Amino acid sequence: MNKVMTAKEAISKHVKSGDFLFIGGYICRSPFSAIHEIIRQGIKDLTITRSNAADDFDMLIGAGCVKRFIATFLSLGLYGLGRCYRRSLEKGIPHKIEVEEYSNLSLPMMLLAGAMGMPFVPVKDMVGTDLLNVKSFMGENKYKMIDSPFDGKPTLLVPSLNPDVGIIHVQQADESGNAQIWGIGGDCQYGANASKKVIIFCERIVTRETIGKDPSRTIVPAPKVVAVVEDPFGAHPGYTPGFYDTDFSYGYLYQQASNTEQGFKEFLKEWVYDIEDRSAYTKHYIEKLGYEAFKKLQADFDYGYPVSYAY
Amino acid sequence: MNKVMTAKEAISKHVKSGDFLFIGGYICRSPFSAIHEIIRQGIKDLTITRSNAADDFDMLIGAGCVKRFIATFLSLGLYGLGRCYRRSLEKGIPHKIEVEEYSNLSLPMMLLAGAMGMPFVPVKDMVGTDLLNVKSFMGENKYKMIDSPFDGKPTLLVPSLNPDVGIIHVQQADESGNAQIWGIGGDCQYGANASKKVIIFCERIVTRETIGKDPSRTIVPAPKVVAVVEDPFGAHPGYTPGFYDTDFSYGYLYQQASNTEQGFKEFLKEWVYDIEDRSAYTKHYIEKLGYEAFKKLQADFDYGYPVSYAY
Amino acid sequence: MATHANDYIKPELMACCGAREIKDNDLVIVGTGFPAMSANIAKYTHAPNAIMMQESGVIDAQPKRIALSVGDPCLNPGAAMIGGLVEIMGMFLQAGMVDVGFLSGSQVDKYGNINTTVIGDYDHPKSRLPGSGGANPIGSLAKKTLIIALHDKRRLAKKLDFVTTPGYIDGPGAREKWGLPPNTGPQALITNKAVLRFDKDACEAYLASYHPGSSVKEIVDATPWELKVADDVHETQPPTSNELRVLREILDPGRLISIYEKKGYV
Amino acid sequence: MATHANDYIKPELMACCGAREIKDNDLVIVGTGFPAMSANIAKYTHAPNAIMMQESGVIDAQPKRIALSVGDPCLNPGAAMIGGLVEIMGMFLQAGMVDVGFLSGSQVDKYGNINTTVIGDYDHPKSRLPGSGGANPIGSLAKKTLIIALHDKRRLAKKLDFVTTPGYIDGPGAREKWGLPPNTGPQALITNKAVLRFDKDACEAYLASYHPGSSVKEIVDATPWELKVADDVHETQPPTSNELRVLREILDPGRLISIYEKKGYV
Repeated sequence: MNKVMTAKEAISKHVKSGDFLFIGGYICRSPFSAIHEIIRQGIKDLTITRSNAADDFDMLIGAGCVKRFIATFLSLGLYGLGRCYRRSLEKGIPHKIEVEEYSNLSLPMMLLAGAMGMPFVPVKDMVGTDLLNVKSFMGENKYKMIDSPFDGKPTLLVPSLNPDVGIIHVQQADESGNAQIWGIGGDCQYGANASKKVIIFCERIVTRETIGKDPSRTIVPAPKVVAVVEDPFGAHPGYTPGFYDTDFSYGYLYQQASNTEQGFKEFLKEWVYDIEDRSAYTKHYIEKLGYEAFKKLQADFDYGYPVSYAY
Repeated sequence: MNKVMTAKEAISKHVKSGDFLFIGGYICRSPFSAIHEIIRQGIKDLTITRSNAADDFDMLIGAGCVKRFIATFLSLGLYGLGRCYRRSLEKGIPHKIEVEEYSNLSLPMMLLAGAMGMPFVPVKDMVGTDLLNVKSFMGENKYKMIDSPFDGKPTLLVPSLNPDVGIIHVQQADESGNAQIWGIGGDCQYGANASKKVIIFCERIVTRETIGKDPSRTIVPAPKVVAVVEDPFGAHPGYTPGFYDTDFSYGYLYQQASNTEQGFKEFLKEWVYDIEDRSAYTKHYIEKLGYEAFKKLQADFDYGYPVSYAY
Repeated sequence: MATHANDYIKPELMACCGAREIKDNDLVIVGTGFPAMSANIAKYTHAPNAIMMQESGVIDAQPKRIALSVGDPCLNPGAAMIGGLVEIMGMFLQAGMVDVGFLSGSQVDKYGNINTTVIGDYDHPKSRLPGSGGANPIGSLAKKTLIIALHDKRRLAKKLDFVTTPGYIDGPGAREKWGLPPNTGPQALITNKAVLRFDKDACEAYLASYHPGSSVKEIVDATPWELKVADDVHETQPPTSNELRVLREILDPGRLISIYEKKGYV
Repeated sequence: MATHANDYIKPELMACCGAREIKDNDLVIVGTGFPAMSANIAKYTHAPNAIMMQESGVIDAQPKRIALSVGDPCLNPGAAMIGGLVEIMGMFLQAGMVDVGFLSGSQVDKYGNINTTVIGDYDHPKSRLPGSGGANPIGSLAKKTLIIALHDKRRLAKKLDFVTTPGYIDGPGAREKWGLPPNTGPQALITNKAVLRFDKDACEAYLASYHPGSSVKEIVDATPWELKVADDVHETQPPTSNELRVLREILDPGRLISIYEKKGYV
């Protein structure tokens, strides 16, 4: 089934205000094209989750799209604390979001459990700390402590998560949504598969035959997928292995802009609201920052070896 | 660290009577070379596990190496019921093994839980059936039913497994044990990673640089591995994608031989006890069944595409 | 319009009966033999978007020969995704995404419970069978299970020696009580004589259609429980010529299916 | 014999202090900055078989430049294995295989508990920090944790505003009571003035060595709790010329480490 559509169509058709979204990426394959489209469409009251969030989540929060955040971490990495995140929690600008705190072990396991159809999963971290003392919108269901029925030891259980929509950016997918990656995975595979429907953004749409040449690379199979968007350079300023590098200079631009509420608004206007799609974004990038900067981001070629599945 | 050794060395050094072994494979990449070596070395009283066991487990049982079996299934597939398995359970030949019954959902999840350091894992199958009514050597710890602390629903918990040794056969590994596969996985990844130490059998030892050209293919990393054995054709009569096909004729040979206790003994003498290693096995195969039969098993070439991880 | 063929063997009819239970876009977990043939007949006829998977880890395989096991080499090249047991049994089946699962057994009772573990006493077996494998989780978690069995008073059993795989367990409300997912359970029991379906309320298999050459009386007599008969009981639709063409020309040119005749499917 | 260099900056000394805590064959979970440099110094000197991993999913990366994040592109080509968070945090850390983890924090108390969540009241924060990320599980489950902190009475705190990551929690027996694995917990607290180690019985950080240019008194005065001093307290061994060579010529030719001086590590 051909599920190819534009980012605009995919987001307007499958993401609505109030939804619970898993948005994958780990600097590696951040789905920025989707983030921008969500902001442009003025979608509100989202619950969002990912282990180790970064500039993309900061931007969604600053743009006022987010009501709740199932969180482990949010920072701009090299560029320090998330400015919009801080403004939201410290000053209520544009509004104060609700945060449920987990960790980079517990949250990935909750997504794994969601993907596997488990109701909950035992984890060994978080105990003895304030991560158990603060509870937000998940209330008493944030976790449960039980005595293990096997050995009586205190055991922490955390609930599985099943987001309404999972959004990830991958290297390649076919028209029906079989999605393949290589390189750093973050929590993409289980986050996407835990979701009730998945939107795949990709660098390249390839044929079903190409997918079938190396099916062990597929992390999300077509039956989970509702839309496929071909958006090259769609993870910029994050990177995609084999396609382009992280854009540290742009990261600095974002840090500087988001230092102030006004700066952030201007940044959004320039890079999101006044931009129609990824094609316009790429064009604006080249116009503003120069073709040399764009070209410098393009990945080197260093190819591995093909394998055969034949018998 | 160079962990390369012969099958003989790997088994004698790392497998001892009374151990609990995970032995991977699913017709795909059955570690027959290891199975034969275990039989040859007269290792006894093993507890063995895998989801969907086949001729290799039947052979281990018939050879008297096994005391206990954490099982989901054992058959010869196309060739019907496991003859040695039946003789053991129906007639106590060579002795009656103890069987703990699970399913192809529960057991893989118990291995996943073992690999992930979880104490137990909730599963949704087995309830309402005799799989819960029969308990063997795991006794009351075979499973526990609890009311979920989240929603009060009856929830089945099964314990994680951590075998003493995991043995798998893969397409390629480097000298330190980074092991890569493509194609059908069965429960190899989690079974091996759940084990306290892992022995890797492989078709080819490759350089660390080759591994690094496509690190997303690695399913067991070197720190888990204690021995690496290069045994081409080592999964025969099972298959290895990209290397050789399943040998259905040999499967028939085994079925016919194992129909009787005497026939099985003669088969073991010919193909295991009188054979020194995989090299002698391959030589004997060619002598006995002809080079054409051997050649026919060799896989076609149908290579996919290389990818680049560069930036 | 589909015309119906007369020259077919019983296993072919049974495979077609299975195919007709599959809807377009269904996700189907298949084994070998009948199930694989049924699912493929459906895919080549009325359900082109049905997707098949094998528990060993394969989704949407493109085999160039009939797969002789769920781990067969021919399932690898061309598949859409290959993982392992955890991906299929966990990420699809336990996650509630599998629409149709096929099962067979040495004993099946009126509630669609199945025994593939042991004939005789568990501790002192007359015949030790393979065990659950994927059967229990498929019977527990697939939305519809289709059961294939030989129709005699030994295979259709009043009481199983061992319940490996749950049908409706001990009747109405039992699946719910045990916490199995809503709207799951056996949908049809396809034998070499008839198609039995399951009454939603009684959870019991009743006669829906008798195969050409058989009769209601013969079937009732060959069933060990008091078999209820549908008001609209009718003859099973024979294979259409299109179904047979797909089966014989595309899926099984070597007519491997005929080995089921030797196994008693006549 | 290793000779000791005199011309080094404090962050270089701290990186070397971290490196010396790593043994050959250790599995080390690293972030960026100090931890990555410490682990690499160890690997190039006394611990050639130490293996590093990043929580994003990478084992034994072969970066050609200093990684600026744990998801940095340079971690991909040449790694031994790449999966995702579940593989590193689950299959290694929770499975009990990680020997050494590095942590830093905005507040650290005498039990080695760390705050990276919030300064001020949680609901009305003065400053919202990133949160746990991988810190809590590393502090919970790595066999040894090494903590990096600035040595002043604000960063070393009598009481944390929020306990993000467990050290010895509230003292002896607390980790055991909460079910954390045996023989885990903070091993050293490396500051810009000193190396503090943890007393096994009291679970409290004590002064083990003072960096050249500092003194026991200065350190005791800059510590908000009553700092115990080891009987064999001594000056921290300066970087050896070999350690410095590795750091400057191989690992960090661009001297990115000097940015830590601007962050107060002087």
